[in-house]
Amino acid sequence: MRRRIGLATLGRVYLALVLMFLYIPILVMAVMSFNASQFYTLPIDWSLRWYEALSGNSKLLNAGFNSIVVAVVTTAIASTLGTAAAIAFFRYEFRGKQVLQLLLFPPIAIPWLITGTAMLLFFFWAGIGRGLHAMVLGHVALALPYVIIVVSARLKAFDPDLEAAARSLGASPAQVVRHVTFPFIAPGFIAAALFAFAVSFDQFVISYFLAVPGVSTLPVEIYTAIRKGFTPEINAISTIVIVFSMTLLVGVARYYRFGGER
Amino acid sequence: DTIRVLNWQGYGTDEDWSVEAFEKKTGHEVVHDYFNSEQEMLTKLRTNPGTYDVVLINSAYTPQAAEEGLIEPIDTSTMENVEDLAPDLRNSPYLVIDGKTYGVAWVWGVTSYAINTNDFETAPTSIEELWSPKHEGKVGWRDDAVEAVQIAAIATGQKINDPSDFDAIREKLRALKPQIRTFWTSENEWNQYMSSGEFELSTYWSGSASRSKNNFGLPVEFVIPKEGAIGWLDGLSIAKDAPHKEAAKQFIDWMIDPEFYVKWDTDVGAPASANTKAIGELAEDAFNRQVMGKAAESGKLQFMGPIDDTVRQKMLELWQETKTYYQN
Amino acid sequence: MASVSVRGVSKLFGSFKALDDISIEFADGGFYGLLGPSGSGKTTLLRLIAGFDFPDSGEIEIGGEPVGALPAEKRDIGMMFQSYALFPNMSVFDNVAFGLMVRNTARAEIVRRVGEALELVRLTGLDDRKPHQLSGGQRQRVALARAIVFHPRVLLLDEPLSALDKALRVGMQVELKRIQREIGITTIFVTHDQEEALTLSDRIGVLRDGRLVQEGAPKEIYDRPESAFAATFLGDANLFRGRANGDGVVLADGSRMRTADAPGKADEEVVCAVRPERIEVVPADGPADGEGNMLDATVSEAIFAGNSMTYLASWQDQTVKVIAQNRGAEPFEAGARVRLVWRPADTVVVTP
Amino acid sequence: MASVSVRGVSKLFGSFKALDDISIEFADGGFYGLLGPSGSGKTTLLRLIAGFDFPDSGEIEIGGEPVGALPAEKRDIGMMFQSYALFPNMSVFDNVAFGLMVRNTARAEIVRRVGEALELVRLTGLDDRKPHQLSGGQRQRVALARAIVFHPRVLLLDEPLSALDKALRVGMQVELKRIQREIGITTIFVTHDQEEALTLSDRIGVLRDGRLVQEGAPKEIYDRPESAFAATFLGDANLFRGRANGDGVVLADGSRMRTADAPGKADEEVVCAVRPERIEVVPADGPADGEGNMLDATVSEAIFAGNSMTYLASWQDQTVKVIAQNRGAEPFEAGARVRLVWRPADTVVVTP
Amino acid sequence: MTVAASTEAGSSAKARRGEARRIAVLTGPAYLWLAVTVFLPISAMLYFSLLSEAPIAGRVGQFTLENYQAFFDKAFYQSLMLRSLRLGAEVSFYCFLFGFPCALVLAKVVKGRWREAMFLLVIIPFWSNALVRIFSWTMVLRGNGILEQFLNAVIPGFGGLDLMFTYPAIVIGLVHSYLPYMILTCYISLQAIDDDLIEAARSLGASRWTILTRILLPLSMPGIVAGAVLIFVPVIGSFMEPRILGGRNGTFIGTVIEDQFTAVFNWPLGAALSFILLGCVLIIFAAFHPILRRAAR
Ligand SMILES: Nc1ncnc2c1ncn2[C@@H]1O[C@H](COP(=O)(O)OP(=O)(O)OP(=O)(O)O)[C@@H](O)[C@H]1O
Ligand SMILES: Nc1ncnc2c1ncn2[C@@H]1O[C@H](COP(=O)(O)OP(=O)(O)OP(=O)(O)O)[C@@H](O)[C@H]1O
Ligand SMILES: [Mg+2]
Ligand SMILES: [Mg+2]
Repeated sequence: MRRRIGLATLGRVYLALVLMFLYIPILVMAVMSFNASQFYTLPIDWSLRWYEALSGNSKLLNAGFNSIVVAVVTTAIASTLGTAAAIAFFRYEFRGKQVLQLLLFPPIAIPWLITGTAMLLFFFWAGIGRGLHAMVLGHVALALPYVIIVVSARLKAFDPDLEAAARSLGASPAQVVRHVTFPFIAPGFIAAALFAFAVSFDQFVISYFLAVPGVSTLPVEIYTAIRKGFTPEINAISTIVIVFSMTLLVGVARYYRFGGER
Repeated sequence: DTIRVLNWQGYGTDEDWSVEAFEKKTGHEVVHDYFNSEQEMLTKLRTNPGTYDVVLINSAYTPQAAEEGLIEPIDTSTMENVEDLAPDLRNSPYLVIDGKTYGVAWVWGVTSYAINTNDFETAPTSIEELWSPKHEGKVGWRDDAVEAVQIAAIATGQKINDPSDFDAIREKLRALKPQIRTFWTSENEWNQYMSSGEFELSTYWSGSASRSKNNFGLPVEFVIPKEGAIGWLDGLSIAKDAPHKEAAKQFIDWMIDPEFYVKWDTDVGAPASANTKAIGELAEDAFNRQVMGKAAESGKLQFMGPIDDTVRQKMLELWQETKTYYQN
Repeated sequence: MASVSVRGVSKLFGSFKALDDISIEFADGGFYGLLGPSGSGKTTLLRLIAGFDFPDSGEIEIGGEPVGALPAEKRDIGMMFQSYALFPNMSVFDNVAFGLMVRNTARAEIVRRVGEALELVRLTGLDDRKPHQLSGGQRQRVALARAIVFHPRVLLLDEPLSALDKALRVGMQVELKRIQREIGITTIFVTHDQEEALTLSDRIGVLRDGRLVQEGAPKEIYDRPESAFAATFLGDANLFRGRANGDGVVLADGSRMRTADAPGKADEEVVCAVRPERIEVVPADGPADGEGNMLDATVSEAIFAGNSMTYLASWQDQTVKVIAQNRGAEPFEAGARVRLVWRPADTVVVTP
Repeated sequence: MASVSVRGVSKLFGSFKALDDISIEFADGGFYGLLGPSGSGKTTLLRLIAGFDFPDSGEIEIGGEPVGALPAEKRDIGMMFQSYALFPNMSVFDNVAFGLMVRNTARAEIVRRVGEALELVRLTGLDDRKPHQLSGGQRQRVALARAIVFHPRVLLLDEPLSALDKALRVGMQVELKRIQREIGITTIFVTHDQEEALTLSDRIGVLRDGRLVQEGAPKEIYDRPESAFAATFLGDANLFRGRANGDGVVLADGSRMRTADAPGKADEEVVCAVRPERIEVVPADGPADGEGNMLDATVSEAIFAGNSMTYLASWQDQTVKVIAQNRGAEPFEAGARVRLVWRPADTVVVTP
Repeated sequence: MTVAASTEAGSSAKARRGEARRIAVLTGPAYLWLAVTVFLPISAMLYFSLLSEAPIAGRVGQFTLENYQAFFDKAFYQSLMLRSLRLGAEVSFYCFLFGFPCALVLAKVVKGRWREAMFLLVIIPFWSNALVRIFSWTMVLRGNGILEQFLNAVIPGFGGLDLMFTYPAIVIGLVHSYLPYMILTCYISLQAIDDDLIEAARSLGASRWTILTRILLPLSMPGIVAGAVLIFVPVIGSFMEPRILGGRNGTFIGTVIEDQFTAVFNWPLGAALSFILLGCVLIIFAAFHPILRRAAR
């Protein structure tokens, strides 16, 4: 009901421009997947050749499937553990808290390459070995700082009295979280989960070190494919992934509001 | 059995038709795992003992792998095609250590540069072409310390495996500053840059150049300059405690089989085979038969050998320093 | 359902002493009013009892058991927050149902009891609204309903009715008292409404700067305030300074005033308090009653306040406040010379 | 500084009509009290005037100019929110200074005026606290100081003193009124405190369910309520139903009651209202005054309320409320037979 | 936070223990996980960084500080470090500059279903492969690429930009990759700001700009800081984007560290360089800590 149509409209236009910026490479990627030329030369020679090639490429498809599985599991674990830790940081004041918060930096500050090498060595030494399980182990660790930092940022705006109120009504700590704290941090949680998913789904380095031959993920396939030839097949599968996730998320959004109330 | 091969992706061993043919012939299946750098390959061998059967190792690294116990000596007596390998390659001191064969010579190639024939009327003959002001901002260069230093070593007339005058190399590399368009890291990238006209000429590998030409139809020609070029030899080795040694040996044997090689080189594009019989079966005008053959004879090639860790570190630092210098 | 004992409790915020060695007993099933100026520590005390904060020293017992280690959710206390603290993501119904839900009450029972509670606070029909769609007073009532619906053993109400209009407030007071009686919940409530405190409470505690200054039955505190502060804070009071003299006080101008109880040692400085409604305004030539206390003054202001008139009368350099019920008689006007009359029994000696 | 005219304003929330064709004039420099039950639309009206929401129909003028297109920040209106809406990131000082800062007031001037404002609301010394470190009443006072410190031309106060104790509230009322007089700010304030509304306001408007039911000077509304609602909402009232008859009313039991004004057409059903404090309780055998109205009743409850006693007396099947000032005389006890007496002039005919 | 702060002082020993248990239950799993998968392996790396050679495959390294010394001896390491820090700061800043208004519009202007839809649209590009995205950028940015063609179509005679293989190209690519972080973290903070506060500020006469700088920015500071951390930290260690988009201008500390691992087998030096990088990050955050703490309250 704002009367100031001017500024609001300007804002929407701006939003649209930013989205355009975000989608430039995505569009290029999608368009190129329909270009017959292997080296993305222009003008475009429309063709479905790379989709055909893709349908026969079980390796890439399997890798895509693995990626989704690993990313979903990672997201579930990382967002749960990370949110729990963020809530503890919000609720309690205790010795060592700052140290714990500082410890979130190494996983994001040290290049993944080094973390990956270190993980490989350590997992080998500890008998954890490689494989999808090892990837999940690694991905969760990388996603945790994102989740904790993002959820904490949201919690800064939370009124502790709401938790107090719920407790006075007899809610157990778990119930407080479930009915009061969580609904408030839901937007942060969702953002964190999306981050976690993205971190895992797009994670190359760690996966690369932790993949066993024959069982790899999409990014690993893409990276290793580079040497041979970065075929638009990869554009094709990336396009499919994007379209798929768009439909999925838009479907979810229809039935679930996570922009918060108000 | 299912054998596990560790190699660069798209480097011969994983050609679908070849794997199929091998399976039909021997009943063994082939699974691949890939690496993106030699260091990675070594790391994978170290951390996965008993996983791999066949591994491709640049002969410059074979002694190190052998010394670390990552690979096993190979009894080549049962391999049919070994006899046809060029003797100097087969008995390269990098592959045969203390009389034991740690790697079977597979293919060899040259690192030098390739040109976009559209930009040249006549092919250049000198390595100095890379430094020519004519190509300012149009030169491609691989972002690899050892290769960069070695090319500069050739341009300054030094030994590639242990250059003596690093200052000269530094100067030579710094002089490249105006020339370089960008660095490339993979064959695919190279092809893209070439096809989109970013490069007029660029450092490259002989085998890849023939792939670019044959497989992708790019207007590319490989140059072996008169000052010399870097030669390299890739061998196939058997990993320590390989689970399927026999099958591995059969696979290596298949890899040096002329039947495989001729198809690989003509249909896809390949480096030069170490198997003289295989080279002989190529078409008369094949690059690997003509140019490479001559290059091999001319003695212009300096083969890559093991590089001392301290020298390697020095090369890397020099290169990193140079790259820092390149920046505006 | 449970008594609450607060024993020597202090609470610091940094170096600021919000509560200072407070001890009170809240009897089982009692209705306890907590009064005090803004910032005197009322909310802080309730938070300690509820278990959201912990005292820096002292102990709290509920139902005879120390609760130092008992987390808030196990104390079975219903607290209504001054800021309401309604759950923004839940509807009115869900807010009220929360305490029942976490106790695993059957759905039908929840519906019934929430319905009752909403009826009690006159919000039937707003079940599905979210808190941000409610008016201030409606929010407050939701908070109240939420705190009482699950029949806690102790009920802490922080200004439960402050945002309500008079009519609604009185209605709520009656309901509150009824429920409290029926279920016997020990109730401690903070209020700034004098009348509310006096009419509802069994006992009243008056806080000031984190200390308990007086505690007792409403009438006791009202009629016999111990301190000038208590006298002026709970109800109005005119204070007269003078020196003790026998059963009375000698004021500055030499006139004598008789007091309810003999004021301390002779010649000691004392203060006595007289409630404005105990003073009668009569015309200046009205009859002088030898027994009563009496001052001649001038009306400086006459203020209409609905059911009563408030007169400010000047006597010496002091202003005396008098409240006269509006019975329709012609009020005195500003400037009128009047005589103020009251009984010695209404003159209470207090600490300054 | 500026008058405010509200003309035929309506406001819908979904299908719910929060304001229904409201028209009021707020005179320049006036002090206007807005009353009404919880949820009647008071806050909504203030929000429309402040410019946070826009009416679905009708118009608002400030200082004679329509403000439909004027954004809130250009209206120069100080608004105090019912929920305070203090900036949580700013100290008390910065909160109060905000309105001055955005007006580019010189630093020294800001310090001076904020200091004054904080003194006014008795918060000197808390300058550096953040809102979450304040008690409820302290927060409310910060909100008040913030709204007035920059001397807006119109001041909208939504229950500005509800969280304050009596003493502080009275102090604030005086200050508020003083400032408002000095600067002449047109002030519209919402309150639930009857006395506050009656003593402070120049005029009062009473809202009910989004409609303006009566508007006028306090004494006018109090003495001559137009409707039963207005009578009971502002102050207390006993309602008697009967049939018009000459200059009076005949009640159900056949007794006559004389009214202030003649009640409409003969034999029409009418309601008349009598304020409890206008009724005198006398012993059952008290003198019968032929002029006055009179009922014989039984005290059913006698409630102590500080400066007064409240009696509930049963008469027929109706309960009559009477307020008697506490003058120390022995009160009547429950069960006593009494006579209730009041003047015809205090019997006001109202619409039901 | 006051609740928690005061809890410390007075709670009885038992309540304290209960609290310690809850903290352990809540933070334990996450940190246990991190310990096993990151801290222990990284500690091994830290140990390697103090050796002359990585002690694997039968080699033995001597204890040495040489690897750290190298950073201080070789000026180019330091200049690369500065360059990386600058890149991190610039990318964070641009992300904030472009992302914050976007988050603001999302949180305060767009309503209802649209908001959810936009929110998702922001995150989805994230799910495509980073390398593929960067390659797409090369097609957009390169000479006579999509961008130049577009500009020339819109403004005839616009000419060439030649952005490819320049520092700005790296910044564009990185800003694109990390913009969603900033938008989302700012959004979740902005969305939690009560509209009442904005209205209060408006009634006090605050212009849009004042509301932005005095209310919205300070109150969303936790989100901004979180976003900046999540951008700054990975960007200074990034190597892929600079390599591909920067060409010969693409050398940063991240690429140098990568080289130590992939090109030469000098893990100790690579590890030492990354710990120096980590050290820089920590020093920077320590230096800004008072400001960040105040801002993020
Ligand atoms: N956003 C909304 N959506 C739906 N209904 C609303 C909304 N805001 C207010 N209302 C309703 O409009 C009516 C008027 O609300 P308003 O806040 O003006 O009441 P009020 O007179 O200020 O009451 P109180 O004294 O309790 O503060 C109430 O019944 C309320 O429930
Ligand atoms: N977190 C805090 N930090 C510092 N001081 C605080 C904090 N919380 C409360 N205080 C101070 O403690 C004192 C008591 O606060 P409390 O909330 O108990 O007052 P109150 O009696 O409830 O007042 P009100 O009637 O205004 O609500 C106040 O002076 C307040 O400023
Ligand atoms: Mg309080
Ligand atoms: Mg309201």
